[in-house]
Amino acid sequence: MVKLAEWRGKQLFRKYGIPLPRGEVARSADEAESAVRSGAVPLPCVVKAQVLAGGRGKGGAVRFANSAAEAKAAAEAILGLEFKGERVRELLLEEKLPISKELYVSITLDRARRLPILMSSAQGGVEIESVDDSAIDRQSVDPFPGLTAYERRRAAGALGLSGPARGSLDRLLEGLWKLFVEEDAELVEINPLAIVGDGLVALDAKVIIEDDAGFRHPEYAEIRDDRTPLEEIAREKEIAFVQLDGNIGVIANGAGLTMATLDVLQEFGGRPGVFLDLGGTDDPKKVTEAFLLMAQARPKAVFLNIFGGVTKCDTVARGLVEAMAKVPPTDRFPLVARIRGNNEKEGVEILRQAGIISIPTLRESAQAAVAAAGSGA
Amino acid sequence: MVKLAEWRGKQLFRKYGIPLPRGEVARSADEAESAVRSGAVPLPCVVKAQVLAGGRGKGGAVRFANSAAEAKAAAEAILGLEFKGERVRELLLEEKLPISKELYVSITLDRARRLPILMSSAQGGVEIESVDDSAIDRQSVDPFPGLTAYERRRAAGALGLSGPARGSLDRLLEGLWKLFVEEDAELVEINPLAIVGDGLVALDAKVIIEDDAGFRHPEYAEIRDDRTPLEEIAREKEIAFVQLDGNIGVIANGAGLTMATLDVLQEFGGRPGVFLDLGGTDDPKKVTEAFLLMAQARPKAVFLNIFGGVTKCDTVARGLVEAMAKVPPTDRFPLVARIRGNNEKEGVEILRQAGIISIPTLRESAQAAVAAAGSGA
Amino acid sequence: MSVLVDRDTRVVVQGITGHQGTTHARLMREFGTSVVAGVTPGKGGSSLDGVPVFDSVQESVDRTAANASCIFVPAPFAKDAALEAIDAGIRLLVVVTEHIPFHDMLVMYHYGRAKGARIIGPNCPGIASPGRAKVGIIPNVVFRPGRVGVISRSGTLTYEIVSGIKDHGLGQSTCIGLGGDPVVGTSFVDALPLFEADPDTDVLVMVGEIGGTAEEDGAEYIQSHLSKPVVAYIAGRSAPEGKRMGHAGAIISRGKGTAASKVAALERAGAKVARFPYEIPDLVAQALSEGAGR
Amino acid sequence: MSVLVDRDTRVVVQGITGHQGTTHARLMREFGTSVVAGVTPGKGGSSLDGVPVFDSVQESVDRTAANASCIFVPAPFAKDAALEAIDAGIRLLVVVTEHIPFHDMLVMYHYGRAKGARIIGPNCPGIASPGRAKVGIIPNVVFRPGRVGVISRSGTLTYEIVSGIKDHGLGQSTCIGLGGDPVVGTSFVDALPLFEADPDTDVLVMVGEIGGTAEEDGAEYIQSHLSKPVVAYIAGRSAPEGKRMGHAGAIISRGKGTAASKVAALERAGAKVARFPYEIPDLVAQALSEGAGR
Repeated sequence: MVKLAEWRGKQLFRKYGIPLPRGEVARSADEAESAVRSGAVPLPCVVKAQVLAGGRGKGGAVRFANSAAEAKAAAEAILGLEFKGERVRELLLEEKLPISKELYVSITLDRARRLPILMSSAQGGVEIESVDDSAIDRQSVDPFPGLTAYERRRAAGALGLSGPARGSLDRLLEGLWKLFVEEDAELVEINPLAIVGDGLVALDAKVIIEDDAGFRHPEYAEIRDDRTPLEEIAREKEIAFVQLDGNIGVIANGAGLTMATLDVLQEFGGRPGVFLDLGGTDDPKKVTEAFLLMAQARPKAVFLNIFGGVTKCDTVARGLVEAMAKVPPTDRFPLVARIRGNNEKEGVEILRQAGIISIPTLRESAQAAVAAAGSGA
Repeated sequence: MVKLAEWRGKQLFRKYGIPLPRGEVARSADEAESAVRSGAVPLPCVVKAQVLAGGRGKGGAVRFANSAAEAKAAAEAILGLEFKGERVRELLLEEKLPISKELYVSITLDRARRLPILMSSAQGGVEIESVDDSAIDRQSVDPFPGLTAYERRRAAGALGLSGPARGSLDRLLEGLWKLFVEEDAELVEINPLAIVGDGLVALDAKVIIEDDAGFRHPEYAEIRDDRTPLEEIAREKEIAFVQLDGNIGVIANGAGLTMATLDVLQEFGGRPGVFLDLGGTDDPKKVTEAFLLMAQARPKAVFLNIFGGVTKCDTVARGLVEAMAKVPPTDRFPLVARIRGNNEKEGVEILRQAGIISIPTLRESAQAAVAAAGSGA
Repeated sequence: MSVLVDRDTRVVVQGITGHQGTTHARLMREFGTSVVAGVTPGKGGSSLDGVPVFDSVQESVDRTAANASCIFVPAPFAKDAALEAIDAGIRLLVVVTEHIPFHDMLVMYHYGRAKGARIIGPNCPGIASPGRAKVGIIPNVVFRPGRVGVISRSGTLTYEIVSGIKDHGLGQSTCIGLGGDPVVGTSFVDALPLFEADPDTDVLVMVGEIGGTAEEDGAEYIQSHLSKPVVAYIAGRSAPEGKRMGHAGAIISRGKGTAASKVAALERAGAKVARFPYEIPDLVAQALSEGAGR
Repeated sequence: MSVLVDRDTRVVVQGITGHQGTTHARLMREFGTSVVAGVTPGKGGSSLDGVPVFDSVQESVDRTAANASCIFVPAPFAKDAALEAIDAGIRLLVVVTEHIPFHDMLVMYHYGRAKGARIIGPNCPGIASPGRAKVGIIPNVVFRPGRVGVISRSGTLTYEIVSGIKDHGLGQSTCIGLGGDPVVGTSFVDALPLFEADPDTDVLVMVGEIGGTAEEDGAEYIQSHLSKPVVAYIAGRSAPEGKRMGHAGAIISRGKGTAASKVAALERAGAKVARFPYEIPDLVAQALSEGAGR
C-alpha cells in the first residue's frame, strides 16, 4: 500500500486530464514565497502541509495567504510541524478558487463483489464516513468493458450536475477510471471535488497504489510509507514486520497463524510487542535476517511459532541457530519455540542440538512464552 | 470499408510502434529524386506504386534504384500508370533492407466465432490464400482481456522465431492488436514481415478500416475507396449504389430484398445494370435523390421493388413522383413498380394518380421489367 | 409457447423519444405487445402515449418490471445502451440500430454472453410471435398466427417472405430477423434449437444471404440436430463476386460464402431450397402436409 | 465423492521447472495425485521425474488430458498463465502464486467466470482430499481421510488446524485454502454449497480472519442454506485496529470486518465459534456425535 501525498496524487491527476487548481510544491519558506512571487501560484492562495493524515484544516496544517510575504509566513508556520506523528517536510501552494459547491467521488475495490466501485456524493468536503449511506451513490464497475457512459451519467445525476458541469464530470470520471486501472490504484478519491463556475476542479487528491503491482511501477518504489524505521528495513528485506507496544516478540509464518498466535498469547496475559511474519520463504539467510531484525526491537522474550509448509522447519531452525550466534550478548532474549509441519523432525533436532526445546502444542508453548517475558517491564 | 494505401497503413504502424524501413512518400519524380538526395531514403531503395490492388511486384509497379537519378527514373516510369484500373498518383520510396526471411501476420474478424483472429505463417511474401492451411497458425483473440502474452508466444513459435526476434515480435503484436482495436480496423496485415538481422521489419502494410466506425474516426472520411464516380456521389448521400454491366436499374430496400430482386430478374432473362438500395430511410427527399441518381446511370428500364417497413410505401411513392417530374425528358425511362407493406394502399394510390401501376407479385412485376428493358441494347 | 417472446414479455424501448422509437413503440403496442417503459436519458418523468419514460434502464426495470429491451438509439451510443440494459438485468435485447461498429458489437456480445443475456441483431428487424408479442420493427400486417417458424438474416426480404406465407393462407409461430452484420448476437445455429424445442412450430423457413458461413454452419446443425422440416432460401445467387451488396455481410469470399456453397450445404442437410422467394409458400405447405402424414 | 477434486483429477503444473513447482509437483504425486504434465514456456520436450514438460497449456491438455492446473509462476506472469489455462479448457485453477496485483486478479476472475472456470486463490495453499487428490501445497502430513470439511482463508493456520483435527483422531473429506487476498476466485459463499452437497462431509470447519466481509457473507449463507453443522474460528481477535497483519486482507475497516462482527454473525447463523485453534477438534467431535444422534 503506497499512499501518495496530495501533490503526487495531483501529478497523476494531471497526467489523466483531471482539472486542478494552479499550484506549486515548496520545501522551504523561500520556495513558497517565490512560487507566489513568480506568478506560478495566483493570489489569494492556500498553503497545505503535505502529510498523509486527514483533518489538516482543523489541525492548523492548512493556511491562507494574500501575498507572497503571507505565503512565506504560512510556510514557516507549517514546515517542521509534527502532524499526527508525521513531520511536515513539503507544502503544496495552490490558488484559492471561488467554490460554489463541494462534491465527492472515489473509485476503490469492492472485495465482496470482486468489482471496482464508483462512489459519488453531493455531500463533499467532509469525511465520507460521516455521510449518510443514502447520500452516497454506489455503482459496481466491470473491468470489462470498464466505466461506461451510462454509469458516468448516473453519477452526474447523483451529484446533481447539469449542463457543462455534466460534460466536465464525464471527462473527469473517464480519467479517474483510467488512472485507477493503469496506475494499479487501490483507491482514487477526490474530496472535495469543487464546482467552480461552469466546471469542476479537484481540490484534494487521495491516491493509494497497490504494493503488489510494484513490478509494473518502479516509479513508486522510493516513496516512503507510514512505517517505523525498523518496519522500513523489514520492508526492504520483504519481511512483514509490525511494531505494537507490548514486550513479546512473535515470529510466525503466514498472516493467519501470526494473528492466531497473538490471540493465544493475549489470552494468557502476554503483550505482543513486535510481530514478524516470515511468509512463504524457504531461505535460511532470510530467516537469519528476520531474527536479527527482531533482536534490534529488544523484546523481553521471543515466541517462534512455525508451521512448515513452503517454509520448512529445518530451514527455520538453521536460520535461527545462525542468527543466535550473531546476536551480541547484550541483545540476547529468552526464546520459546514451536515448530511443526514439513521437515519437523529435522528442525526439532537442529534446535535441540543448539539447546532450544520445541514445545509441540500451541497452548503450552504460548504459556511458556508469556512466562518467559515475565509480568513486569 | 476504407482500404488504406500502404503509406497510410505505415503511418498507423509508426503510431503503434511497429518497426518500418526508412521511407518517404513522393507524388512526382522530382519529389522521388529529392527524397533520396536528402538522405531521407537510404540507398539502395525500392520505389512502390501506392495502389490498393495486390501483385504490384509482378505488375511492374515496384522498381529498385541505386541512385537518386535511378529513383527519379523509376518514379517517372510508375507514376501515371494504370494498374488494375487504378491510376498511380503516389509512390512510397523505402530503403532496401537485407532480408533473411519473410513471414506473415494478420489480425481480422472471425465472424463465425465472433472473435478477432490472429493468423501467423512462416511462409510470408506470397498471397496468404496460396499458403497451405496447415502452415497458418490461427488463434482466436478475446476482446477481453485482449491479445495475451501466451498467444504472442505461440505466434512466435509458429513463425519459428527465437532470441531477440521473439521479443521484437512480442512488441510488434502488442502494437498490431492495439491498432486493430483503437483504429476500428477490419484487417491489419503485414506481408511480408521481414527478419532483418536480429529484428523484424514490416515491409508492407494492409489496413482496412470499418466504415461504421466513422463517427470515431473523422480522419478517414476523405480517403477514397474503389468506387465509380456515381457510386461516390451515392456514398456521400448515404445510398447504397452499385454499378454492374446490365441495362435494368433496380431500386429496392434492404440488401436481401435487393439481391432477391436481382435473382428473379436474371431468372427471366433480365440483366440488372445498376442497383440501388434505399435501406431504411423514410425521407421522401432521399428517395427523390436516389431516383435522380438512377436516372444519371441511364438504364433502359427501372424496376422498383419496395417492401415498406421503416421505409413506408407512401414515402417512396411521393419521392418517386417528385423525381419523375425533375428528370429531363431525354433521360426518362420506363418504370415498373411493386410496392407492398406499410402504407401500401396510400402508396399505390399516389402512384396510380401519377399514371404508374404497381404490380403486386414479384414474379409478374419482374417479368414486366424485363419486357420493358427489351432484349436489345 | 413460442420462441423467446410471449405474453409475459414486457418491453422497454431505449431511444423511445426518437422518431423510430416513437413510431415502433406504437406499432409494437398495436401488435399486442406490453410496452411498459421507454428510456431516454434526460427525458425521465415524461410519458409517450401513456408509456412512462425514464432516465435509465435500471429505473425502468425497478418501476415496470421490464424484461426485454428494444434498442433504437443511434449507433455511437448503442453499445452503451446495450451494456446498460444487460447490467439492469434485461436478458433479451433486440438491437434495431444499424451501422454499429463490429468492435462495439464484439463487446456487447461477449459481455451479454457472460451475463446470460441474449442479443438479437444489431441492424435487425427483431422478433415477433403473432398473437403474443413483437420486439422490433417487422410490419404488423405480414403476420397471422400459425405453425411456421421463420429465421432470417434479412430485413425487408423477411417481410416479403413472411407476407407470402400469410398470403398463402398459412401463419407463423415466431419469426426472428437476425440481422446481416458481420457480428450478430444470435445466428442460425443459436436460433434453430429454439424452434426445434418449440411445440408451436411445425416447419422452419430459413432465409439466408450470400457472404459469411452462417448458413453453412446452420446447415450442419440441421443435419445433426433438427427433426423438423426446413425450407430455405438464399438471396444473391446472381450477385457478382467481390461487389458489395449493401452491407458487409454480403461480400463473397472464396469457396464458402457463395450461394452455391450455401444451397449445397442446406440440400445435403435435407432442407428444401427455394430458388425464388415466391416458391417458399408451396414448399412450406408441402412440408406441412408431409409432416401431417407421418 | 469429494469437492472439486477426485481420482479423475489430472493436474498440469504451470511453472513446474521453478523451485516451488518442482518441489510441490513431487509432493502432490506423493499424496497420490495424478500429476500428468508440467508447463514452462521454452522448456517443452523435457521431463521432470517422468512428468512431461510442455511449452503451452494447450499442448499439455491435448497430449495428457490435464483437467486441473496448479500455478506457481511468478506474479508478473501469473495472469497470463491463468488466462492460458482457461483458454485451454482447464476448469479448475489453483493459483499458489502470491503478490498478484488485484487488478490482474479481477481480470482472471471475471474471465474465468465467463468461461465457466473456477479459480482457487491466488496466494492460497490449494485444495486436497485425502486418498484422492491434492492440487496445491498443503503439507501431506496433516491429512487423514475422514468426514470433516475444511474451508479456510489462511495458509499455515489451515495446516495447524487440519493437523489438529488429525491429531484428535479425526480425518478430513476435503480441505480448501481460499487465500487471503482482496480478490479471491472462490470465497466462503462459493465453497459452502459444495460441501453441503458433498455426501462425504458431515461437519464443516470454517477458518476466517479479520478484514473484509467474507466471513459475514458466509455466515448469511450458512443461516439460510446450510444443514450441516459448522465450527468456525476467526484469527485476529487481539489485533489492533488499522495495523496491517501481513497481507491486505487483514486491514480492519469500520463495523464489519472486525473479529467481533464476524464471530457474532457466525454465532447468529448457528455455528460454534472456537476462541482458539486448539478448541476446534473438540467442537468438531461434539458436532459429529450430535449429528450421529439425530
